[in-house]
Amino acid sequence: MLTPGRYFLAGNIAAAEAALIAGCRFYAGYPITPSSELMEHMAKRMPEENGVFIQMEDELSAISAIIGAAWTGKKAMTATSGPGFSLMQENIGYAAMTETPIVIVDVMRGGPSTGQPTIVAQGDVLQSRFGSHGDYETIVLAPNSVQELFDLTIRAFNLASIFRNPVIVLSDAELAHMVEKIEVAQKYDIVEFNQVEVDLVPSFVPLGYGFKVAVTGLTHNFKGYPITNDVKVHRELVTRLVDKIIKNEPTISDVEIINPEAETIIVSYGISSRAAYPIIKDNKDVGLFRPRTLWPFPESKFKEIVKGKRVIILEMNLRGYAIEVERVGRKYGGKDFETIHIIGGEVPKPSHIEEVL
Amino acid sequence: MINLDFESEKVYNTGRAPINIHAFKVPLGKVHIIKERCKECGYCWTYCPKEVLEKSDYVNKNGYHPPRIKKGKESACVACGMCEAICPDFAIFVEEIKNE
Amino acid sequence: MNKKLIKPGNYFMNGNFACAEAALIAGMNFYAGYPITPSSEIMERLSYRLPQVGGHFIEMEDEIASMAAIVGASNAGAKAMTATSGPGFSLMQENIGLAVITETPVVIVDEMRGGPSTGLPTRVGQGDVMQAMWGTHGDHEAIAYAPSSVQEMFDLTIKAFNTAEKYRNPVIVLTDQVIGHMSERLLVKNYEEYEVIEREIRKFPDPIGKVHDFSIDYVPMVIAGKGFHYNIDSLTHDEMGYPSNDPKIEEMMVRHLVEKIRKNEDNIVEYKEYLTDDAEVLIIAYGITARSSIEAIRKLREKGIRAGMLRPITLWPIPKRKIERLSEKIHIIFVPEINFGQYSHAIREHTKVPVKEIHFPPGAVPDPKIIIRNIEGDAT
Amino acid sequence: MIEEAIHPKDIYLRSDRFPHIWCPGCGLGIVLKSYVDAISKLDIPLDHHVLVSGIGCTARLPGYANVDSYHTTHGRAIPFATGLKIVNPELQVTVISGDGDLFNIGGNHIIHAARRNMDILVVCVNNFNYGMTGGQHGATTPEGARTSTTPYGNIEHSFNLPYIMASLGASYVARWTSLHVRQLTKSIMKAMKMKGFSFIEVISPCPPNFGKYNKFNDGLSQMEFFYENSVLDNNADLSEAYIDFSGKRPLIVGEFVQRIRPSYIELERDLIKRAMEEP
Amino acid sequence: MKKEIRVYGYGGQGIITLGHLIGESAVEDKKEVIMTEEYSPYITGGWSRADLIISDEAIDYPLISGIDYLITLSQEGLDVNINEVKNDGMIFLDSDLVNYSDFKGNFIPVKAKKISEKLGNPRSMNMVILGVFVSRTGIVSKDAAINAIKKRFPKYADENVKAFEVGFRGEEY
Amino acid sequence: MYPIINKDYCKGCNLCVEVCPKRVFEKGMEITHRGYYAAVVKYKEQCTNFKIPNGGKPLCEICWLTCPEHAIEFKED
Amino acid sequence: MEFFDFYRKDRWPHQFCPGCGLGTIMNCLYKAFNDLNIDIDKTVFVSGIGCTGRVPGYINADSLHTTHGRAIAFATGIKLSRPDLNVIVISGDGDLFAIGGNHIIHAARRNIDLKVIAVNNANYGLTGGQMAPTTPYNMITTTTPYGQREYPFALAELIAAAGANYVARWTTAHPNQLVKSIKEAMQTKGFSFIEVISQCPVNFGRRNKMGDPVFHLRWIKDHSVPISKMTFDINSPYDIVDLNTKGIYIIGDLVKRNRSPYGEIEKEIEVKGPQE
Repeated sequence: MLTPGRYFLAGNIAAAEAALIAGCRFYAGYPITPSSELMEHMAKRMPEENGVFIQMEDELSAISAIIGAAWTGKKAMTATSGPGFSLMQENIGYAAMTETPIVIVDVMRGGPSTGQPTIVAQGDVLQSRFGSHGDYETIVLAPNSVQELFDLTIRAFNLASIFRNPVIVLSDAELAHMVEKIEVAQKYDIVEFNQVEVDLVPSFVPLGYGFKVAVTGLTHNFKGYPITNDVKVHRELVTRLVDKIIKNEPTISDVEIINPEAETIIVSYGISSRAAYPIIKDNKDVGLFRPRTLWPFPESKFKEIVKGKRVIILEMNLRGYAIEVERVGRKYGGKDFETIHIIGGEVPKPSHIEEVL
Repeated sequence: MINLDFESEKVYNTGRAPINIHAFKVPLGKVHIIKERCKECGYCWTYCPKEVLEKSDYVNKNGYHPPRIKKGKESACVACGMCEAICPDFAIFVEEIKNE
Repeated sequence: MNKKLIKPGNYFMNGNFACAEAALIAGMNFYAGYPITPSSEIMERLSYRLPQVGGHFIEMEDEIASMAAIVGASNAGAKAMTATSGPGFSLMQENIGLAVITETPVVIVDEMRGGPSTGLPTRVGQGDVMQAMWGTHGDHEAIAYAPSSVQEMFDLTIKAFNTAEKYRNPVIVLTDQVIGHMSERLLVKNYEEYEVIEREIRKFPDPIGKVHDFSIDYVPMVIAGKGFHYNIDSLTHDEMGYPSNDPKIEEMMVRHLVEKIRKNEDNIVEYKEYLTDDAEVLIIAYGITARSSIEAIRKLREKGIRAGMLRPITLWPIPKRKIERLSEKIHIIFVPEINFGQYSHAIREHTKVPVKEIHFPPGAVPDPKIIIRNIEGDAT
Repeated sequence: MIEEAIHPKDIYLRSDRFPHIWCPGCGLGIVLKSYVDAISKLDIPLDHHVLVSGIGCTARLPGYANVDSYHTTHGRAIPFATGLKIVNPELQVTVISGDGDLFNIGGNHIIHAARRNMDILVVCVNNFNYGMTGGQHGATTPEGARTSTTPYGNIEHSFNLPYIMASLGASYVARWTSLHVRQLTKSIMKAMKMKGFSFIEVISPCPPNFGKYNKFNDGLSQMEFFYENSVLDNNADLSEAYIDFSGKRPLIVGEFVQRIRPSYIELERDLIKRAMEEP
Repeated sequence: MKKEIRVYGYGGQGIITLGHLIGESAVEDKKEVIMTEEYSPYITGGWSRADLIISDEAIDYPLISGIDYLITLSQEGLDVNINEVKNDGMIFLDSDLVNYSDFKGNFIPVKAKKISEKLGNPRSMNMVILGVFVSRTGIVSKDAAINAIKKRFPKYADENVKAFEVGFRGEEY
Repeated sequence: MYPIINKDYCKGCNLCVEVCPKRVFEKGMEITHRGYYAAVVKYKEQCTNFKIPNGGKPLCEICWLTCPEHAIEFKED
Repeated sequence: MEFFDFYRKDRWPHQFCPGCGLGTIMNCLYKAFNDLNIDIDKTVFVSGIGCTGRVPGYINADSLHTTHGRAIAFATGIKLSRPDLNVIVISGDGDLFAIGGNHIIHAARRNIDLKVIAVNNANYGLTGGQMAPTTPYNMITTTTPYGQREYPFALAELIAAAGANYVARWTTAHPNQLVKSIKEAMQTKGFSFIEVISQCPVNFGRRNKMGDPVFHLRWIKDHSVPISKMTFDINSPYDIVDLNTKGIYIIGDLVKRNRSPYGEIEKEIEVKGPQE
């Protein structure tokens, strides 16, 4: 594992190393540009750390395998990109339903369909929340630098262990291949399963220890037995699954706020948010609200600053996080909402924001 | 266009008559090289049964050395077509010279 | 018209059968599917009926293959359809993207059931509403119809085929388990009364000279085996269909895919209003929930609350102009849904009026009493 | 004697897109050559040829052939082709895709198409790894081989593609290397003329990825290996026809299966006829 | 007039078919009708039920709010649904399969299983019940019901109509 | 030791009647409370296990193995 | 171990249809486990969706009921991270071979130490009897009202070709042999696969004049031929394919071999490039 100190690493490698530090000992994946390097690095490093690496036959089986491994009490993760992420949707729902702690790194690329494998985009933001059918909640983290990708990957494992929920790290093609200086701290807080007790989250009972666990993706009662003819059981189960994330939103959500008093607030996340810093530095009238946790929406943090303000949303898609920002912003008295959409693989520049300002 | 007949192949394989070598004329081929398509994989000069081709000094716009005809082998080509068949880049083809 | 089609008249039929029969009237001649409760009956019906009208029916190995097969069939000139439900719809997402980027008209019937994951196979849900729009990665615009009766299931299936052909885009019929399994009176009109848009296929030699045209909304489709020799690509492609790495071309292509729907939104959007003329309270409901809401409105009016309802027939694109216009005179909007708040997110974008969500857990048809109780609490 | 000229096969190619994207020494160009050679010699109208592919290096091949071509999503080329073929049985649908596309992510579709005896020709170009994404291992990577995701040598067994296809009842099964150009061309022609599911595996060099990791410095040395180790055996026991690169086992090539039984299209036509006659 | 009907029993007894026939007959009678059905995921042995609303006006809310007529072919059907039956409601049941001695209500016991077996086809049990139902309630006409049966079972119309007639006449074999 | 049929479990499939080599079982005529005709043990003395005393292991067991409902048990005399 | 130590008594009686073969297979599973005295606490049962997918729900051990078709992939994850556990996949033909066909051939190729029991009832029973890839030629199901016109899978032969260590096929009409086969599979290292032909009288049988479970069982018995009596060479798969098409099931142990399981491949296999 990386010893504390300074390194010059690409985003994909940093994410892989962070996972190892967080205690990830099972990786299953399938190659896809631009996330392949993460897998290649894992192929080399996992055996060295006495972990398991397997390359599966497709993305469907990759996520299935990590859910299976997570049920034996291992911390497990996979990484993928656009089309692979679409294939994983069904089993993300399964992980949410069975409350399996897993981590998925989605390296966003241009879409739809096979689209542009090597260019950057942020088109999967709503997919990461709504992509699987039915009602569920995910925790989605969006780093904007390699250092943050490193830190948030560790946090992703911790959140997964605490809330027993799939956690998605939304990296992107730019971040994955960008090489930056990172600092590895002396010590990281690593949360093991059942270490932290949170309301509405039952304790995690792994397979293979004689507990006779019954796991099913069907609606199930507290024993794990499928109950498909009782509406009440379903109501209780799904309500709890949703509430355990929504009610804990203040503790999960993590944002960066600069110039909170400013009249105009830029809302941006991930790699596109880096365009905002030069502007804020020069201009104290413009503020930045950057969610590091995209989902659940950091409502408790956003409502404090949004009232009466002009909000500019900057992202690399044609329709995405803006709808959620507008929804919550309007609710708490935000005034004007404008969206800057940038697609085609160009990382937003400060000039894009200046035009609107 | 040819018609494929599975049966004829069998016949061909079983009963083969000796060839009258004097009745056959060795065909003569002309090699055309499209230099800008070449990627210097080396298949043509390796698998040419008559060893007609070799690597040249010319550098095309992508930085590869296309093949050339060896000195003194200008009329050695028998138009077997192996170089044409094995070239992955459609950069070489053979024309059979039909003059008597 | 083919004699084997359903005869005009009155029927007592469930939604799934109605959907299958409607597809035949719309000229569907290729179906690929995989059985999944509760949409299996569509497939079973078509396995019997489709060969009778000379169409092709195939049961594929999974939903991924079904979706890929109908995109393929449509590219060979067939009107193609598949039907599925929750988990199957999740599996189809990737190839819905393929249909979007290759501009292939197909129809997908998604019968929503309780989720997430395997969830409640035999019970109703409305949890796939956002998935229909956001399920596949990358930018695109979805078209989704939400029928709320068997009659509408029939009519909208035909319409879905027409819309798909008109805009060369996949169209989703987003229905739910109750509509699919509910039997109702169905009136089949004379065939002449149904508008069926036949596909415009480009004639060879090609007058346009390129496979796509990003400057206009509709280009007649190129199908296989006619001599065009074009490349159809799932990668970002230029107008000749060749893959390209140029960000400019990516932007042009995606803009074209999105704009061809957005520009024509007014032609696509459909909705129905109930007692909205003098309404102060507006309910926005779709599918089976709309029927509970009408019952609720009737009772609310008896109590003196002036309630009205807007029922979006096209969930996507959202009837935003209508919502904006209605928001001028009403005080509050209620959105009852069989999920934990999905469509309400989309509505909030287009109104300044407070939007209250009424959540129903998957599993049962919403009880009008709960809708009434929620509205009474806030409206008075 | 050397002069610039137009290649005789250019009319079957989208020559404006040349040179193609493949690396020097890649066998894909040879497969493309065999394909256009075959269609130029057959009496099937050029307009009836359709090429379908998935994702990968091989999947870019249809983009270079001047026929109707479809580049679909990863692994889904076969169901896409199934749809095309059922709707318009006149088409000669050929799927040319890589081993990763056809047998890893699309493994399910190919076994089902073979089971149905669907009337398509599948040419699987097997280069033992995922070339396009940087050389990861796949289901066909031989035991012990190194790739970017098997840095310690592959610990998985590999698929024996002709054996699987034969066990499913495919109508035509053959295996060639990209060195066997003429046999490959002939094989493609024969398969196109046959009814039912035809499968041709083409073993192909991948010098910058698979070759680099496994001490084959360039395409030539991999070709050299094929030249030295391949053995033609049409009646081989397929269960023994595994490939490894240790040199201990011969590389068995040949036309292994040719069987005639009604194809899906014929059976379906019969069914529709029966159904339409029913009152 | 609006009547709400529930048919309940084990999967495999023809519950959904019975519901469908009632609905089909109502359509023949030019009435508005809606039927929702539900069953456990198991084909036979699990419970299954069909709910119908027959009305002269358009029906908005598709579910039933109380039961005018309950047809039950399993004990569970009576135990679960007895509280929802309206005061003047009627309960049709097979007295061999359902024990109703602990309950109060307007019961119409039919030995449908025995009768259908004597007629030679145990599957026609639901036809016998349908016959009794039509004759006792009159909510749909007899002709409509017979037409519906013929439409539904073109091959086996005769024996099903026969079973229906037996039920309609209220005879006991 | 001889077989008995648990009427709470039996669903009347009659597979025991089919598979028993000694024809111990016979189709039943009585409806159980779940609506099935449970099979009955007609000739228990024909069963191969009939003479096995307490604690002995059943010999044939084919009915036990085949019964999908676990409705057949062996009882001591 | 008593029967109801192995199965969850609070969920009994199970909800399978009368005469369903799954109950027979459950008995055989219990008997094999009981005879071998396997520690049930160290055993995980994994299943997909379908009637058969519900079986692990009745077993009183760790059970994982997964999404449709992915049971093998889940099991792979469990086995790799906990190699000390016995991982048994019990699922239906539709689940394992239609939607999950890819995962099972890959697991067999890897020769990973899983025990797979595929219950082949020739249709999708849970959803109402649609055509499955195993439906014999010309049989009628709800989606093949004119008779099945695709060729069925030869499941066991395919898995043998994909590289499994132990492959067998039995039917519910051969419960004693099935017990023996399960025992054999449990003791084999590497991928073990048992196909069990089972009756589905309600969905498959009823449409093919075998509505009575007794008839269906008789049909299965009549259509199964022991492999010892076959006169052809089993190494040639073509003949087997043809027989399978005709709806004849070859029963017995098809393959018993000793390829090294996943993770234990001989280290000496080294790729030797010509440069060396």
